[in-house]
Amino acid sequence: MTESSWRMPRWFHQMGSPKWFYGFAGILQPWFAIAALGLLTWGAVWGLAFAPADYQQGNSFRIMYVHVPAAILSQSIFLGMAVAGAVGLVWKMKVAFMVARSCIAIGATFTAIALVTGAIWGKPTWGAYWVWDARLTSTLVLFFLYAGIMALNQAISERHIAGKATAILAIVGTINIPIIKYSVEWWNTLHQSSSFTLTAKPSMPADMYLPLLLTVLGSYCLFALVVLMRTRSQIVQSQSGASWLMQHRDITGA
Amino acid sequence: MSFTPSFDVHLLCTSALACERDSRVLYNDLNFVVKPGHLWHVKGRNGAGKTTLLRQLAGLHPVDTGEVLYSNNSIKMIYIGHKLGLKEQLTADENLCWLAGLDGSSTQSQRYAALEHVGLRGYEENPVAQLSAGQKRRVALARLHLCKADVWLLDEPFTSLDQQGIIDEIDWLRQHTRAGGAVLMTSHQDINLPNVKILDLGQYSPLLGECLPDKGSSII
Amino acid sequence: MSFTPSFDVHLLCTSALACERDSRVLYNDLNFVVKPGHLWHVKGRNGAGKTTLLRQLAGLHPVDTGEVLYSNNSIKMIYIGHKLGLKEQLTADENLCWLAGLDGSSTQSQRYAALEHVGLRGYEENPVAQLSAGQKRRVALARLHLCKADVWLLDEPFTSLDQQGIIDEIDWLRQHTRAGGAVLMTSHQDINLPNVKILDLGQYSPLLGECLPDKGSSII
Amino acid sequence: MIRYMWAIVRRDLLLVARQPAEMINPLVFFLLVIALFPLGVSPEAALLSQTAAGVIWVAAMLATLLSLELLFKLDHDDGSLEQLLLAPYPSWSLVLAKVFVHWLVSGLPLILISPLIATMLFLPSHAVPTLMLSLLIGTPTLSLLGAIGAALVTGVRGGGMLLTLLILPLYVPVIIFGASSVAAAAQGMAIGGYMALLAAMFVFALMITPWSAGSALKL
Amino acid sequence: MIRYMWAIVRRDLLLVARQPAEMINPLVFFLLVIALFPLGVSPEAALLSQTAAGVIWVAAMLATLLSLELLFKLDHDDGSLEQLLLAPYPSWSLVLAKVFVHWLVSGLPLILISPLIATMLFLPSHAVPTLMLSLLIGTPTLSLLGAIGAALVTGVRGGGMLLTLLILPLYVPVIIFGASSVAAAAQGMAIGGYMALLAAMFVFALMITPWSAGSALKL
Amino acid sequence: MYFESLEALLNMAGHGPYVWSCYGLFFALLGINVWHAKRQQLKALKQVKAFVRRNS
Ligand code: HEM
Ligand SMILES: Nc1ncnc2c1ncn2[C@@H]1O[C@H](COP(=O)(O)OP(=O)(O)OP(=O)(O)O)[C@@H](O)[C@H]1O
Ligand SMILES: Nc1ncnc2c1ncn2[C@@H]1O[C@H](COP(=O)(O)OP(=O)(O)OP(=O)(O)O)[C@@H](O)[C@H]1O
Ligand SMILES: [Mg+2]
Ligand SMILES: [Mg+2]
Repeated sequence: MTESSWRMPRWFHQMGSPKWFYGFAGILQPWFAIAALGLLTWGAVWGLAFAPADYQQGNSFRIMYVHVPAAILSQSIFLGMAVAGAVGLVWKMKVAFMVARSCIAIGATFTAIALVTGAIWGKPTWGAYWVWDARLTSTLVLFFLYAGIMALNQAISERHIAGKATAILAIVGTINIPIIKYSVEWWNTLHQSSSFTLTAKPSMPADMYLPLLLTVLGSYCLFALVVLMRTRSQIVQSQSGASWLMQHRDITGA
Repeated sequence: MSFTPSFDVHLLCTSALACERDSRVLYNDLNFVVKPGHLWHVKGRNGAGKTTLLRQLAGLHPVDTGEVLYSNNSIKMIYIGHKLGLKEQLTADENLCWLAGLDGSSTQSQRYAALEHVGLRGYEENPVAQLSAGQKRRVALARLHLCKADVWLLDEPFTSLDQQGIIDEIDWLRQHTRAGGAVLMTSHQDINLPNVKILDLGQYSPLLGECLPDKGSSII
Repeated sequence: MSFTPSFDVHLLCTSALACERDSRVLYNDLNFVVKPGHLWHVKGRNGAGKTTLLRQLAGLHPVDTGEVLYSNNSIKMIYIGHKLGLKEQLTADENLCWLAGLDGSSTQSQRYAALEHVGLRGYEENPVAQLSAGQKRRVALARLHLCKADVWLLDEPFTSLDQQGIIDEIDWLRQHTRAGGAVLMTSHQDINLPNVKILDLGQYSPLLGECLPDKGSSII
Repeated sequence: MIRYMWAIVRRDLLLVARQPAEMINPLVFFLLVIALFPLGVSPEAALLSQTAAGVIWVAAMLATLLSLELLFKLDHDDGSLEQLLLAPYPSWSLVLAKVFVHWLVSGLPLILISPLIATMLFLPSHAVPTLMLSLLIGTPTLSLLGAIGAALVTGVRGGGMLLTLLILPLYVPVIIFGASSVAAAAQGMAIGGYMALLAAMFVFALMITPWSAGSALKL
Repeated sequence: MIRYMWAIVRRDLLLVARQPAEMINPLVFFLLVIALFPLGVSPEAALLSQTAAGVIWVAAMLATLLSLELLFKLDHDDGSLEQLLLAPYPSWSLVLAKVFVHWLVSGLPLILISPLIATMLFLPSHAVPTLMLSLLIGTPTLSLLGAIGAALVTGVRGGGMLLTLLILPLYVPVIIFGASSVAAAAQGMAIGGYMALLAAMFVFALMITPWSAGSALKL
Repeated sequence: MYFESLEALLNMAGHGPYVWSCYGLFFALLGINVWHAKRQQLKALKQVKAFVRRNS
C-alpha cells in the first residue's frame, strides 16, 4: 500500500487484512471466553458472599462490584470505538470500522448497567433513585451518545457507509465527553443542590478491593470476546465469496 | 468552445475497474480510455451497472477494486444523473445561475441563450415545479451549453424528451465531441452517430458467485 | 382475466374536456371514447399536457372545463405515473403486497409470479432502494399482472426500461387489450402494434392567447 | 374497507419494523427534552417536582408533534399517497388507519415510560397513575388533531415548521387540562373533572379529524 | 472558493426569500414553546422569573434543532447536493456556507426577539444584555454542531428524530453555560467566565464541524 | 463466608433485593450480549454456506 500517506508497520497492515484478523480472532476467542467466565464468577462470588460489609453502607456496598466495572467499561469502550474509527479513517482499513461497529451494542449495555445499578444503589444510600448529580448526568448523556450511534447504524443500510458514520460520530463524541463532564460538574456545583457524594474511600481492605479488580478484568475480557465475535461475523458477511473464506474450515464444516 | 482541443492526450481511463454491490459482481476488469472526441455509449440491461459506472467515474461512488485515472487534476466534468439537481421553487434561470456559479459565473443573457437553445424560450421565469418532466430535463441539459467541460457524464439523458428533443441533443453531442470534448452516456435507445463507441457492460459481468479479489485495504 | 369482455360498451369518455395551467391553454374541446380493446397512445411535445390529461382521467387533477364520464362507478383503473409509489425500505414483494392489498388480496406465490413475469426473479426480497432505475419501474409494472383492472393509465411506462423490457411490455399491452381491457398511455417512442389509436395533443391546443370559456361552475 | 385499512396498518407497521429507530425516536426525544430541562433550569428537587407535570406534558406534545410531520409526507413524496387515494374507499378510513399506527408508535411508548420520567423529575408517586391515565386519553387526541395539520401541509416543502404553527393552538387545551390533572393529583385533589374534559376532547377530535384530514388530503 | 461559497449563500437566501414562511417558522416555534411553558407549568411571576433563563435557552435549542433537519436533506433529495459536491472545492467550504445561512435565518431572529421574550417571562431587565450576548455566541455554536448531525442523517429516511438524538448530547454544554450565564446575570454575578467558555466552545465547534460534516456528506 | 446462613446471604440485612437485582441485571444483560453475538455469527456462517451451496 505505497499510496498511503503514512507508512505503517507490516504487522499493522496485516492486522487490517480480514483474512488474518479472522484467523487470529478465532484463536483468541475461546481464551477470552474462559477468562471472562472465570474472572466474573470468581469476583462476583467473592464480592457477594465473602467480602466484608461496609461499615457505613452495609451490604448495599456489594453493588459496587458490578456498578464500578460497568461504569469504567462504559467510558473505555467509547474511547476504544473512537480509536478504532480513527484508525479506519486514516488508514482506510475496513476491519477497523467493523471493530468500531462491534463496540456499540456492548458499550451501550455497560452504560445501561451502570445507570440502572447506580440508580438501585442510590435508593438505600441516598433515599432516591435519581438525583441530578454531575456524574450521573454525564453518564446519562453518554448513554444518549451510544443510543444515537446505534440508531444511526440501524438507519443506514450500506455497511461501509455505516462504519464511516460511526467513526465520525464516535470521534466527535469522544472529544466532547470531557467537555460534557466538566460542564456538568461545574453546573452542579454552581447550583449546590445535592449534598450527596459518591463514597470515595482512599484505602480499602484487600478483601474489599480484590473482588473489584477481578470483576473489572473480567468485564474487559467479556468486552473483548463480544467484539471479536461480532467483528468476525461482519467479516464473514462482507467477504462471502472470497476464496480464503470459502476454503476456511468454518465454512467447509470440517 | 473556449479550450483548445488536443486530440492526442487521454482525458481519463480506467484500469481493471470492478464493482460489486450487495455481493453481486456488476462488472469486472474494465479497461477503457476516454480521449478527446470520443463518444462512449454505455449499454447493458436493467441493473447491469451503468449508473454505478458513471457515478464511479464522477467520483460519487467509492472505487474499491481497480482504479480511475484522470489526465490531470483540473479536468472538468459535468454529471447529470437520474436526479436532476434542480430546486423546484426557483425559476429555470435562477437554477442555471447557481449551477453555473459552482465553477464559473454567467450573465443573464448567456443563461437565456442556453435556455433558448434547449427550447425553453418563454419559460425562463417559470418555477421549475411548474414545468413538465421533459421541460425539467431540458433545464438540466441547458447547463451543458453554459459551462464548458471536457467530459460529459450523462445518465439516460433522453429520458422524457420528445422526439425533436432527442434529435437536437444528439446534435449537441456531435458538436461537443467535434470540438474536442468527450461524452460518456447511457441510454436504452440507439444513437445515430457514425463514431459512437459501444461499451457493453453485459460482456464484463463475471459469472454469478465469482468474487473480486480482496486487496486488504479499501478506499472508501 | 377474470372479467368477461363486452366490447360494445364504452369504459370512459370525455366531453369537451379542456385544461388550462398557469394561463396557458393546454388542450381544448377534447372528445374521445375509450372502449374495451382500445389502446390510446397520447402524443405531444414536452409540456403538451399528456401527464395532466392522464391525471384528470384518473381523478387526481381537477376537471374545470368539460367532463370525464365513466361507464359506471365500479370501473377499475390503475394509474402509474412518473412517481412510482414504492416504499424504498420495503422489498419488492412487500411493496406489491400492499399495493395489491388496496383493492383485493394476493398470495405470495401470485406476487412472485408477477415479479418473475417482469424479469425480477431473484430480486423479490431486495429492498427497492437497492434496485436500479429500470428495476424499480419493473416492480411498479408488476402490479398490472397482479390486480385486474379495466383501464390502465400509464405515463411514460417505457422510461428506463431496456430494449427487451420494452418489447415485453408492448406484448402485455396487446394481451390486455385483446382480453377486453383498455390502455391509455403516453410515450415519446412509437408503439409497434397494429391497432394503436393516436391522440395527438398538438392538434387540440388552441392558438396561444385564445382563452377557455368560463363556465362559472367547476367540478373539483 | 376493513381490508383496506388493514393493508395500510400492516404496511406502516412493517415500515416501522424495518427501521426500529423510527419507533424509539419519539421516545428518546421525549427523554432528552426532559433531561435537558433540569440541566437548563435547575436540578433542585423542590422546583422540579413542582414543574414536573407541565414539563412532562409539554415534552410529550413536542415529541408527538415532531413525529407527525412525516405522517403523510413520506407517502406523498414517493407517490404512494396517490395510490392510496385512488383506491375505491373513503379517505377518512385512510386517515384513521394512519393515525392509529402513529399513536401506537409514538404515543404508547411515552405512556409506558412515563413512570420512569416521573421519578426522575421527583413527581410524587401517588400522581403517577393519573399521569398515565391522562396521557392515555390525551396522546390519541394529540395524534388525531395533529393529523389535520399533517394533511394540510402535505406536499408543502419544509412543512414541519408550518405544521407546528397550525397545530399548536389546537393543542393548548389538551396541554392545560392534562397538566392540571396531574398537578391536581400531586396535591391530592380530585381529578374526575379533568378526565371528563380530556375524554370530551378526545371524542371531539375523533369526530372532526377523519373528515377534515380526509378532505385536506384530497386537495 | 469564495465565489463557490457565495453562490451557495446566494442560492439559499433566494430559496428562503421565495418561501418566507421558512424564515419565521423557527421564530414562531420558539415563541410557542415559551408561551406553552407558563400554560403547562404555572403562570406565577416568581416561578417564571426563576426558570426564565433555562426555558429560553431550551426553547432556542429546540427551534435550532428542528430547522436543522432540512439543512442538507432537501439538497440531497433533489440531487443538488451531488452537484455541489462535484464542484472542485473542498466540502468544508460547502458546510460553512450552508451553516452561515442557517444561522442567519434561524439564529439571528431569535436573538432579535429575545428581549420581548425576556419580558414575557419576567426576566430581570438587567440580565437582558447578557441573554442577547450569550445567544449571539451560543446560537452559531448550535448551528455548527448541529450541522454534523444533519450531514450524518442526510439520505436517511425520517432522519429528523435521529438528528435530535445524535445532536442533543453535544448541545448539553452549550445549554448549561448559556443558561447559567443568564441566571448569573439575573442574580447580579459576574459573567466573564461563562462568556469565555461559550466563546471557547464556539471556536471548538468551528474547528471540528467543517471537517466532520464535510466528510459525513461525502459518505 | 461473611454470612452465617443462606438466608442471611439472600436477605443481606434488608439490602438483598437491591443487591441481587443488580447482579441479576449485570449477568442477564451481558449474557444476552454474548448470546446475540453468537447468534449473529451462526447466522452469517449459515448465509455463506447457503451461498456456497447455491453456486456450486
Ligand atoms: C444512576 C446512578 C449512578 C451512575 C450513573 C453512576 C456512575 C458512575 C461513574 C460514571 C463512575 C466512574 C467510574 C470510573 O471511571 O472510575 C462511578 C464510580 C463509582 N460509583 Fe457510581 N454512579 C451512580 C450511582 C452510584 C451510587 C448510588 C453509589 C454509592 C453510593 C455509587 C458509587 C460509586 C463508587 C464507589 C464508584 C467508584 C469510585 C471511583 O473509583 O472513582 N455510584 N459511578
Ligand atoms: N443502493 C444500492 N445498494 C445495493 N445495490 C444496489 C444499490 N443501487 C443499485 N444496486 C444494484 O446495483 C446494480 C446496478 O445498478 P445500476 O443502477 O447501476 O443499474 P443500471 O445499469 O443503471 O440499470 P438501469 O438501466 O435500470 O438504470 C443493480 O443490480 C442493483 O440491484
Ligand atoms: N404544477 C404546475 N403548475 C402550473 N403549471 C404546470 C404544473 N405542472 C405542469 N405545468 C405546465 O403544464 C404543462 C403540461 O405539463 P405536463 O406535465 O402535463 O406535460 P407533458 O405533456 O406530460 O410533458 P412531458 O412530455 O415533458 O412529460 C406544461 O407546460 C407545464 O409548464
Ligand atoms: Mg441507471
Ligand atoms: Mg409528463
